Amino acid sequence: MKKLINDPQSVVTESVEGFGAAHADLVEVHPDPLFITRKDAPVQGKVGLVSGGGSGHEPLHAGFVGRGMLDAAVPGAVFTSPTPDQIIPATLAVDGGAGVLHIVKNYTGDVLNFETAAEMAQAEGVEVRSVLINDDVAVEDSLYTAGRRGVGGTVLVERIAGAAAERGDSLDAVAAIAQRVNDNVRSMGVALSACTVPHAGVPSFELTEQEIEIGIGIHGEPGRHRIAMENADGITDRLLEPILGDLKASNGDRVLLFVNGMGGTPASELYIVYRRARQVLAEQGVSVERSLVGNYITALEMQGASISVLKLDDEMVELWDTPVWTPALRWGV
Amino acid sequence: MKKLINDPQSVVTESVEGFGAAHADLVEVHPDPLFITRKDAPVQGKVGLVSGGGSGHEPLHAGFVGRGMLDAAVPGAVFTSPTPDQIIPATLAVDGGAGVLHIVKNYTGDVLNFETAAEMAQAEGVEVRSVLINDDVAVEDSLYTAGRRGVGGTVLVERIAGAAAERGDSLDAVAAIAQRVNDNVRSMGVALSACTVPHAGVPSFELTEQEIEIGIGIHGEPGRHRIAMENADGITDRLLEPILGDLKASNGDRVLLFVNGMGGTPASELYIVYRRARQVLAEQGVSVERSLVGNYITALEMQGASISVLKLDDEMVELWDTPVWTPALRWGV
Amino acid sequence: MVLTAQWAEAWIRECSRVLTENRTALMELDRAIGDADHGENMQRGFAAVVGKLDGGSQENPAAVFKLTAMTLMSTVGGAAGPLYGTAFLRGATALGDAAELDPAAVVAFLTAARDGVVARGKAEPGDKTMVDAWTPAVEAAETAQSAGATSPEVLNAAANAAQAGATATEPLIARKGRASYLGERSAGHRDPGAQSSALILQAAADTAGQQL
Amino acid sequence: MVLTAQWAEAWIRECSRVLTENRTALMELDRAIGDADHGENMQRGFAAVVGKLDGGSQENPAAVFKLTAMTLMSTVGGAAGPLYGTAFLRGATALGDAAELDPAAVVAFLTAARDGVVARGKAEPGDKTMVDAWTPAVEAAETAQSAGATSPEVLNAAANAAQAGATATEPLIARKGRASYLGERSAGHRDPGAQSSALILQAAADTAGQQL
Ligand SMILES: Nc1ncnc2c1ncn2[C@@H]1O[C@H](COP(=O)(O)OP(=O)(O)O)[C@@H](O)[C@H]1O
Ligand SMILES: Nc1ncnc2c1ncn2[C@@H]1O[C@H](COP(=O)(O)OP(=O)(O)O)[C@@H](O)[C@H]1O
Ligand SMILES: [Mg+2]
Ligand SMILES: [Mg+2]
Ligand SMILES: [Mg+2]
Ligand SMILES: [Mg+2]
Repeated sequence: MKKLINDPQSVVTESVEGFGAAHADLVEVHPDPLFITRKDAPVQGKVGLVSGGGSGHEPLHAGFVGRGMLDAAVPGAVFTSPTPDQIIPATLAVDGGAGVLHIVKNYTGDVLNFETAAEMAQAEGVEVRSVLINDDVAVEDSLYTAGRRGVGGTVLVERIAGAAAERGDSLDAVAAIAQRVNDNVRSMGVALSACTVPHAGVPSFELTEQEIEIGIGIHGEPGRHRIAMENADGITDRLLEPILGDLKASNGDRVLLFVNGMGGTPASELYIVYRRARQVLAEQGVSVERSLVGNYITALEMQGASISVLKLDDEMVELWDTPVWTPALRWGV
Repeated sequence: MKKLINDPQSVVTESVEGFGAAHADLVEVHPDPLFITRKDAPVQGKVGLVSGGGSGHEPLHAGFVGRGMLDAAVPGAVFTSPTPDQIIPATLAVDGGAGVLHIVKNYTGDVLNFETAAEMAQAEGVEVRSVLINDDVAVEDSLYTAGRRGVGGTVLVERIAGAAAERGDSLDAVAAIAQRVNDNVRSMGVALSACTVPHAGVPSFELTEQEIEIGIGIHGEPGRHRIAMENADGITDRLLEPILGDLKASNGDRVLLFVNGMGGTPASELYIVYRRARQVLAEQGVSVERSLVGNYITALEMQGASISVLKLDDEMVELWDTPVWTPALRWGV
Repeated sequence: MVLTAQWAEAWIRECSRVLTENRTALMELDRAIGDADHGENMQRGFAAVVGKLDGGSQENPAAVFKLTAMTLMSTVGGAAGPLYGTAFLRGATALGDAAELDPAAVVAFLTAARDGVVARGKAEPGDKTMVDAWTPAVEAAETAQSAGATSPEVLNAAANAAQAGATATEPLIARKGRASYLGERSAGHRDPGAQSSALILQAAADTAGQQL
Repeated sequence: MVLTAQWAEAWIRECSRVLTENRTALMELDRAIGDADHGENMQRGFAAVVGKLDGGSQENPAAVFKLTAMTLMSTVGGAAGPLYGTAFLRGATALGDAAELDPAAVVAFLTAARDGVVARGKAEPGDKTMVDAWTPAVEAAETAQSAGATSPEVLNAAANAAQAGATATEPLIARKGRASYLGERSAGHRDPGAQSSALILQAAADTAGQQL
């Protein structure tokens, strides 16, 4: 394992410290317990958005703190959900009187820690709602499992719900649109190589030169199945098929197409995947109205990509286009 | 070699095709000969900025085409400079009557191909100036060598000269500020792992688990020397020392600090490097006025980073802050 | 040993030692069917509890376990943090302010802890989680207590059953937690949380069995 | 063979064949001290020239070389593209509209080509570039021609000298091109452009030496 780090134990704190210094105009880092807020938090009268989870998925979530997106991000240790003692003060810090929405990726750890924190913040007098993101079609959803994971769709929920909060929507309304985005987005990923958790020091799984992992998660958890390496178009087709099947996207639908890099894949390759995804969507009469291509929700230095498709309605498009100003996503301002 | 590609021969064309589709609001792709222009090119009365070079450094250069930055980008094959038959039409396409500036990284191939193209474009009646970017302190500069390479500084030159062109500066003035930025920026990089050129199929060099390459270029060319792996702070110090020595940055200087990822390094690690670099600069009384952290000039999927330090003056800061709207760099609009 | 606050402290300190010793092994189990952090999480959490215990002695077992619960909750993270936190919190509550735990109190503690894990995580036996260590542990403890065993003996029965339960998770297909994403590919690996639970209960038995 | 336009075409086609055959070897040389693309660049360029030649026959050697020059310039890229482009362009210009190349014309072609490379790249002999193949080639060609050799013999002398020159780049420290970034670490590797130059001149000699 070769990484630009000093010590596996200090990766998160040092990285967040650098992040805070680089973006001091936008964010404020609260070191102990660790969380990051908008510089101008709490914004009076605005619903506060809090998200968080294990570290190692940068720029998610801290990179999305700012105007038109999150009010606070709560980073745990690498791939380990944060704890209530971080989530509670983050929630209190961004409550501008209109309540706080927790955006929680559906992992047992995230769910349990945010649940506890929400209860305790409520007890402190803050109104809290939660929305669970579970867009990963690689995982079977059933009452008898932990359900689908939250992956790429999280970025889209954070942006669109963030925009709704920024325009002054109520907590119920912001929660509703976050839920609507989640209900209309599906994702699936592929890994060409594994990532190495700093404190583990060995790759999270092993792939030969001939193998890829289809349906990979963002924590180096193994995926749906392992197959022989294929070309980019073939892989793209394999990712899109379950997405479009589950989303029931059909002729005339308008979508946002999000091709996300896992951290170790060059932008050029993401655009090759994007190219094919557009072709497939065009063949099905689905029109790509908005696009996002880049490393937005990663798994350390993993080589691979994920595709997310969000079925758009007019309001989502309108909200997507409003100004956003965060370290990792910015337009219109 | 596992890559999300279809065929090593079609990597550049397919990737640029996807890029063009994803950013159709901003850029236009001219497929044969291949070059990319601003959607609204030529902008009448504005100096046109053209850059280019081998592919594999994305988002450089195509990702920087747009308002306040480049008017055209000319991508060659992976790590191979483009040819005059691409550079000439790109130059003609963005001439709005005020002449065209070629921003050329100092590699023999880029220099020779842009030189030929400039001559021929001049012959077609376009006024052309060139500025050579040579900010890499890893390479010894002397009359008797090919001189220093152009690396991270290129991004800063493209932004600041692009801003000058956007505000209506003359060709001479744009060339002068581009030259001034180049004269005031120094860079140095490190590789933790090699990259693999698609058509070569094998890594460009070999590093053991214990070795890193200091002074790496952006083409997988070997660097200044190979040393045993160190921690992030130690590596940062090694990169900064020759930069600051050569730049003669001293107490009271204001700088832009640019920590760039080589393509395969997670953002979290770049921020750890950034953190240390700021510490070192602070110790020397140098104040970091602007920052840029991310993958902006890469070497495919190489793991590693580079640091660039630009000594700022008031005009550079002012130009840096003006609106820019390109696929990979955007603010103020 | 009589199961006083002193024992409770000794148990928790022993957990820290044992989990440090088993850090890599637990990471390896989690690497196979999860995200390779369980050993790290548990070590970090119990080290933090030890730090808290160093700050001054607690008046009764419940106080030790409450401190343990709160500290685990705020330092472990992941799924294990809230689950173990809840286990120790509910267990503590079941003890009231008893200064010494008799066999019935031990059973009450274990039962409340297990119920807490189930309440939080909604896993059933056979889902390949730590519940598969706690449930047989509770059952064995009940049986031992009914048969008139001492507190250390009850803990010993629980620990043995927990380890057997952890081992028995190997062939199971996970239906809760991160391993559930693997579906059938989760079979053939032991559940890391069940294993850490077994280690924790073994530490309880070991410290209880020591002469003082 | 008499060195007509037909020979010129045959030479260039042979270049394409030989460079394809040596693609990997040239990439390996470039990988060691450059950026691993020289073999790919040369193969791509000469394949493009062959495509152009397939479009119809050229009236004299100079026309073949001009087409070669323009095509290399627009398809090879990198350092080698403009350098080989200039070499063939200047060589062509030196030939005028001669239908057949006598020994003096061959020397004039090689000299102009070498001078073109030097004019563009500003490398001196010993800088570890293709100049280290071309310069001994020109000298050997002059010597052979003064001694009364035939055109094929002149090319043969040039090719042998070029290969010797390419081999002799191995111990050199590069001062131009990408290999110069390596400084002393460039010693111990053959220059890829010098090697491709030797292959190209060997192809000239081979095709010239064939019976027709
Ligand atoms: N719903 C659940 N109920 C009970 N135990 C669970 C549940 N989900 C996960 N676990 C336990 O947690 C363990 C994983 O803990 P850990 O690796 O620390 O957290 P994470 O899965 O968040 O990385 C699993 O091995 C399992 O025993
Ligand atoms: N200034 C120069 N003069 C002469 N030849 C040069 C010069 N620079 C580079 N070369 C030749 O070009 C070769 C490299 O070509 P190639 O790999 O195709 O281009 P690049 O270096 O741009 O990748 C070198 O091996 C060397 O022979
Ligand atoms: Mg975890
Ligand atoms: Mg090259
Ligand atoms: Mg885990
Ligand atoms: Mg090369």
